[in-house]
Amino acid sequence: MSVDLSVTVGTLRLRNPVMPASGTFAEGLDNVVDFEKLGALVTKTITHELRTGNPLPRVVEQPSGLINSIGIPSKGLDHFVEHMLPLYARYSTPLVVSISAPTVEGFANLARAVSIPGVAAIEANISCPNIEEDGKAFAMTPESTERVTSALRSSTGLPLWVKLTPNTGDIAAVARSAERAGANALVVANTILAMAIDLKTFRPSLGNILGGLSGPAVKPIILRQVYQCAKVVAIPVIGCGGIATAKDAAEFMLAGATAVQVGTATFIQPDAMVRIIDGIKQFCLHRDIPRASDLVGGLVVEESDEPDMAWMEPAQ
Amino acid sequence: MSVDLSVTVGTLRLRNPVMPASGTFAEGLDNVVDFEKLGALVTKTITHELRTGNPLPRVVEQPSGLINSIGIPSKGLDHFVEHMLPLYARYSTPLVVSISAPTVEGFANLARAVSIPGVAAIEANISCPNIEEDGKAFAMTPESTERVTSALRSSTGLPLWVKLTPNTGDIAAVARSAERAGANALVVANTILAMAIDLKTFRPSLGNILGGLSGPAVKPIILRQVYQCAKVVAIPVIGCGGIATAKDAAEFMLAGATAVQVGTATFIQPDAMVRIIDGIKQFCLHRDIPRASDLVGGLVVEESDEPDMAWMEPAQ
Amino acid sequence: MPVSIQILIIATTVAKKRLSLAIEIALCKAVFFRDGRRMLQNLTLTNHDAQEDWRPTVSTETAVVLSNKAVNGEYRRLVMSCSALAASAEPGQFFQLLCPESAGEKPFLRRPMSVYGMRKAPPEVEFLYKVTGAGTRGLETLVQGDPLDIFGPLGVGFKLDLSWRSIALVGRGAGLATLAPLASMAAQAGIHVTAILSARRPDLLVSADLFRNCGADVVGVTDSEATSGPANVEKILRGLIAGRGCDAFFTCGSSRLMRVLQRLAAEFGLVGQIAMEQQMACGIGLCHCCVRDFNMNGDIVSRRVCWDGPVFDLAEAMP
Amino acid sequence: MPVSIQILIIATTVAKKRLSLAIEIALCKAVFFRDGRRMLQNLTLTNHDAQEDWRPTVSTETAVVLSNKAVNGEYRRLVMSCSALAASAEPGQFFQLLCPESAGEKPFLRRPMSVYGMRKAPPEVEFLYKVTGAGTRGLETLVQGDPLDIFGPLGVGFKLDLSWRSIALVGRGAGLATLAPLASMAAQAGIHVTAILSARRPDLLVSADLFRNCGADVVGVTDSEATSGPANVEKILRGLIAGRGCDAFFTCGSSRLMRVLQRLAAEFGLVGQIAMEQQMACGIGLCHCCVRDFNMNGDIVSRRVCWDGPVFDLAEAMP
Ligand SMILES: Cc1cc2nc3c(=O)[nH]c(=O)nc-3n(C[C@H](O)[C@H](O)[C@H](O)COP(=O)(O)OP(=O)(O)OC[C@H]3O[C@@H](n4cnc5c(N)ncnc54)[C@H](O)[C@@H]3O)c2cc1C
Ligand SMILES: Cc1cc2nc3c(=O)[nH]c(=O)nc-3n(C[C@H](O)[C@H](O)[C@H](O)COP(=O)(O)OP(=O)(O)OC[C@H]3O[C@@H](n4cnc5c(N)ncnc54)[C@H](O)[C@@H]3O)c2cc1C
Ligand SMILES: Cc1cc2nc3c(=O)[nH]c(=O)nc-3n(C[C@H](O)[C@H](O)[C@H](O)COP(=O)(O)O)c2cc1C
Ligand SMILES: Cc1cc2nc3c(=O)[nH]c(=O)nc-3n(C[C@H](O)[C@H](O)[C@H](O)COP(=O)(O)O)c2cc1C
Ligand code: FES
Ligand code: FES
Repeated sequence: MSVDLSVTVGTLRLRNPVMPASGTFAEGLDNVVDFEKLGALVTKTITHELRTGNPLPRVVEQPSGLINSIGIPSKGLDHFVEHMLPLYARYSTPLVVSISAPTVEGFANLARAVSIPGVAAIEANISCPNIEEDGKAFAMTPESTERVTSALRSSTGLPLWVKLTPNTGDIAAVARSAERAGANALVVANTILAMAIDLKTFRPSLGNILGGLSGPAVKPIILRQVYQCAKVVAIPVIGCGGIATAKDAAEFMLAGATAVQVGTATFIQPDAMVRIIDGIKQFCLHRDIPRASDLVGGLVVEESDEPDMAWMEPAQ
Repeated sequence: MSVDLSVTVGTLRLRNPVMPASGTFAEGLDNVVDFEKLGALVTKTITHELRTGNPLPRVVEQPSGLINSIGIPSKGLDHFVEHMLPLYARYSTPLVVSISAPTVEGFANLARAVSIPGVAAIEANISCPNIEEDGKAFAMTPESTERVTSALRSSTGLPLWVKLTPNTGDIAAVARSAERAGANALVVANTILAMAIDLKTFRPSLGNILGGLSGPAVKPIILRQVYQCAKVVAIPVIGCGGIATAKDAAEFMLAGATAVQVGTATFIQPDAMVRIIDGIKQFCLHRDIPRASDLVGGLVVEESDEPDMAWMEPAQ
Repeated sequence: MPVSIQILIIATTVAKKRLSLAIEIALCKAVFFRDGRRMLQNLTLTNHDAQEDWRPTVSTETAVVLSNKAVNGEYRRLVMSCSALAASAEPGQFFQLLCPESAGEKPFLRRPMSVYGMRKAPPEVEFLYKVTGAGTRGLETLVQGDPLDIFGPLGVGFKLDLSWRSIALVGRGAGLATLAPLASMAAQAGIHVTAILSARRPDLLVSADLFRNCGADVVGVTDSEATSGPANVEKILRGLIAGRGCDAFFTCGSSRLMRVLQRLAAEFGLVGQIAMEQQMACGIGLCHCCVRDFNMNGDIVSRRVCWDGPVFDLAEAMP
Repeated sequence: MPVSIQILIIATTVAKKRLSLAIEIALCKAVFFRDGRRMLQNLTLTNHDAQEDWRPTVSTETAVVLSNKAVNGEYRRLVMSCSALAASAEPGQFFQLLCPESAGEKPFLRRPMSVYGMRKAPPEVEFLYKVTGAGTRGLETLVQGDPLDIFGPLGVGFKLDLSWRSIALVGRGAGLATLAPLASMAAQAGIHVTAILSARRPDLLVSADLFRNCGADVVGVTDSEATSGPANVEKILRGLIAGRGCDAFFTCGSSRLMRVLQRLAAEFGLVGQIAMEQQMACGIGLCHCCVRDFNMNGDIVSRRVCWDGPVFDLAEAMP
């Protein structure tokens, strides 16, 4: 038996469901991973202007995880178009450009500006602060998610992926609003706001005080959010959070993810994405599953499994 | 030098800042831990009626963490008053009773019923679903937190601790509303909603589908929430989430916690609480800190550390 | 402290004071009540009144591996040097083992394992385990001299009535590990043991010699020989009851066999004890993840396997 | 594949085609451009056009420990048997080591370590490390035959201009590990080395013999002898420049010494290279956690130590 690994994310057909998470991928990885083997390539989030990112230290390790406060150092739009885009033109693998801006209009303008040949899709990182709403991230509420997604939708003809934040209290509602406003796929999710303290200095371990937690530690939380989102939207969900092995990827797909992004795992095993792709193939082979896409939403939930709403844990 | 480990939580003076987290403590632990050494004792959440808890399996392990969907099996109020309370009367360590109910009135009634000799404080586990609001946990919004806390406040003269959920999008706002409504302390926080899938059966690993993540994996997230809450309230914050070592406890205290609760760590090291108490003493001794309470809120944050709001990570 | 005499006090209602006294006199570490643990807890708490003499009754310690060898294609035997408290474990009790990482997998929870053997001097405790997942794969990596964090003895073990003359032990799989030390306890008490050991193949009947060395009559039944079916086991037991006679049943490891025993026990008015398994987190009654339903005189009651058991009244057990 | 000749191509603007050709002819694995990595990247990408022949140029592999011994009270030397690709590391390059767990601490990230030595046949790579935290405590536990997951060679190493006659290596602490293989590379290229090694005490001057065996003049300066101050190092260097002469400075491990070298380099119009450290997560340019500021002709530019370095132009480095 051979396994068909391809999946379809909106109008985009990917040769397999595995791609990097924004901010954990750059051209240097081609020293270790054959980019032609990946499902897609996803850039670090770019902004319109040049930005320097956050103060150091920018990472601190935790049990089974990493907190980062890299921020978005960006060489700006022009540098991206002139210098980065041509690099990726050499690959047949679709390029997804992650963008961010502090205002709705900024987002729309940037989306328009990157809607150019060589870009296969736009991933809007709306987990960034909205300066028009007191710095609260767009993706924290259904309302601002809907506003920014609508503006993005009317500014680009490219497939539009919207990347949500896990820090909201109701990610399913945010997911629905993004779908309603025209997103073609959701990326669930960005990092979880976290903190660590240096006991030698009694100061925050990160220059920015707060950072975002990623890696295996967050997997059970993000898996739950993928499940919650996939249940309420018809557009594809791309799972992202703590995926380090093919088994993790399979769990995300069963929970409803059409594809997965791998971030922190690449720092630990630089060829993690390739191992995951091979592993998904083996996983399907061993179970006589002809297409990786057959896994999507394959979770078996019986009536009796449905939580007793009135007393569900861990809403103890 | 000797170290004064005692801390004051509202009107309650504790011999040290370490106590069990609700649901991870019962009388059997006295086989391993001398209860007279602990700062306080905290019961498993009780309900008014007899309840059976959730379907099995109820736990599944994760990298550096545990997901549980125990629910609240409870033998009910009467059993508690008749059989459990007398057991704890033998200890000088203050007993904190954790309570839960599906309605505001149910909470108030239960608080009144347990306001009896032998109970030193009430911990209201408001991370449980409010059936008057579609099953959304009380602690998800400032409004329902305020409502239930007010009702609790007027129904008991005992110190009232309110235990928050980490699943809300704005825990600082919830913390403020609990304080406004008369809480004497906040417990931050309960478990984080999570999920795992059994790849042998393609079914959820937990009988309840969803469960709550606890253990070291959640520590950086809950530490951040303790920091956010302690910044905005004047009442004591009790940190709870992933604390396994004295260093973890010290981080929580520096971030603003007056005391800490230890849950999952006890499953891994049954005498974890005693080790943590001894460790806090050593920690203070080595640094010439005369009182453990001097650690509280001792985090050093300089102006330049304040995050650049407009671009703060991980709200990338 | 280590006491080897085991006494069964059949007492449904005993004034607490008197009971406490009786226990002190008998120097008995663990007692078995029809109505569960409550009285035992009260007793423990009474002792607490004098706080100065609080002492742990369950040990959490770093024991040292003496050996860790395969006994057949499926099972490995792990012998640990430990404290006297840990070595005071009774048959049917268990430990929670903090299994080491193996091949990058770090088991987060401890793993429950029945005591397979214990020795007082020098204090040792033994386990017999089957490698099935991350935790037991970690155990497999241990070599002589390695440390292993063990927590126990835990739970309520088997209890013998000294008036019994003959008992039947019926086990399968890892259940044989749990029953094995009961055979030597019975031998010490002068009670004859008939051990019906069930396995997939004859070569997997691990502890047969151990049972035999305790003077037990051993009957091996296997799937490969088609002798392990409930009907055949029932036939063997009926033969035992009709012949030598049998005062009590002890079982572990198969709910099919449990049902056979429950039926026969009801028919002949025999008592019985069963050691049950359930996934555990804390192992000491805190978390309620290990509950099973029991039929207590018609009421279905949820009880914690780690705390109320793992040994339960056979009649109350449900599959 | 393994090529030991190192060629410095000073080329600020070279037509890409020609460059690519030049490189193929020279069989040169790594080139050093004044304007950083961009051309090298383009080059790599050009090779990609023919997808069939994609090959990793950085190895992620399980190497095997040959030895792991203390060399003095502070440093340990770890020798690994590895692939030819890993053994092709150049002086100044580094590896990201996936350090094992020790005493229950599991380091989550890899740890960067400079190559301290390399051999082609059989392929080996060496590290010299100081135990400071969880990761290096994990390294300390390794014994012969143990596997260790290594990722490298990474980053831009030191480059030598074959026209140079004499160079000065100035290092302190772990910086000595980084500079050591440069001494033998210079020896092979017929360039004389003066090594000024700084440490707290004479017994901590670990690699002095290694430098001497490569024919280097070694000057040890130490805190305990009060010879390690900037003034004394400056005096020694002025002596060298005035005497034998010096074409370039190489340094690692001390920003105080860096400033001395920068001042002298400017005064005498000398070039220099510095290996820098910064906390790393990915090690290959993905995450931007390892940035430092550099002074590029007056502009303060943030660059990734793992990718744009760890070896940088001395004149551009900032403390
Ligand atoms: C009281 C008691 C005594 C036991 N005694 C023995 C014994 O003497 N010898 C022996 O080989 N096995 C025994 N078991 C079963 C043993 O605990 C499991 O085989 C072991 O936990 C499997 O862990 P793992 O990580 O290798 O497997 P995994 O399948 O990876 O374990 C995953 C999770 O499931 C739990 N689990 C898996 N199987 C069982 C099981 N059968 N019972 C309870 N939890 C399980 C694990 O503890 C862990 O939490 C006993 C179980 C209990 C409850
Ligand atoms: C390019 C490069 C080459 C290096 N070469 C050597 C060498 O040859 N020999 C040697 O002994 N050391 C070297 N170091 C330093 C070495 O990486 C650290 O000593 C090591 O990471 C400490 O890890 P730890 O877990 O033991 O300490 P911890 O202090 O527990 O580490 C905590 C975190 O800080 C990071 N960190 C701590 N110290 C340093 C440091 N000095 N530089 C960068 N990150 C650090 C760790 O990587 C980890 O992420 C080098 C560093 C870099 C960047
Ligand atoms: C170092 C680092 C930088 C990141 N930068 C970005 C970014 O620029 N844009 C973005 O949308 N997400 C960014 N993320 C978040 C990841 O894309 C991903 O959502 C998150 O790390 C969870 O996945 P993981 O657990 O597989 O790493 C970053 C994560 C890390 C660890
Ligand atoms: C098995 C289990 C049962 C729990 N039961 C309760 C409960 O009844 N009431 C409650 O408020 N919290 C309950 N919790 C949450 C804990 O009190 C605590 O908030 C959480 O586990 C985080 O702390 P930890 O990481 O130290 O375990 C439970 C947690 C676990 C693991
Ligand atoms: S395992 Fe925790 S109560 Fe039994
Ligand atoms: S360590 Fe990731 S960019 Fe340098």
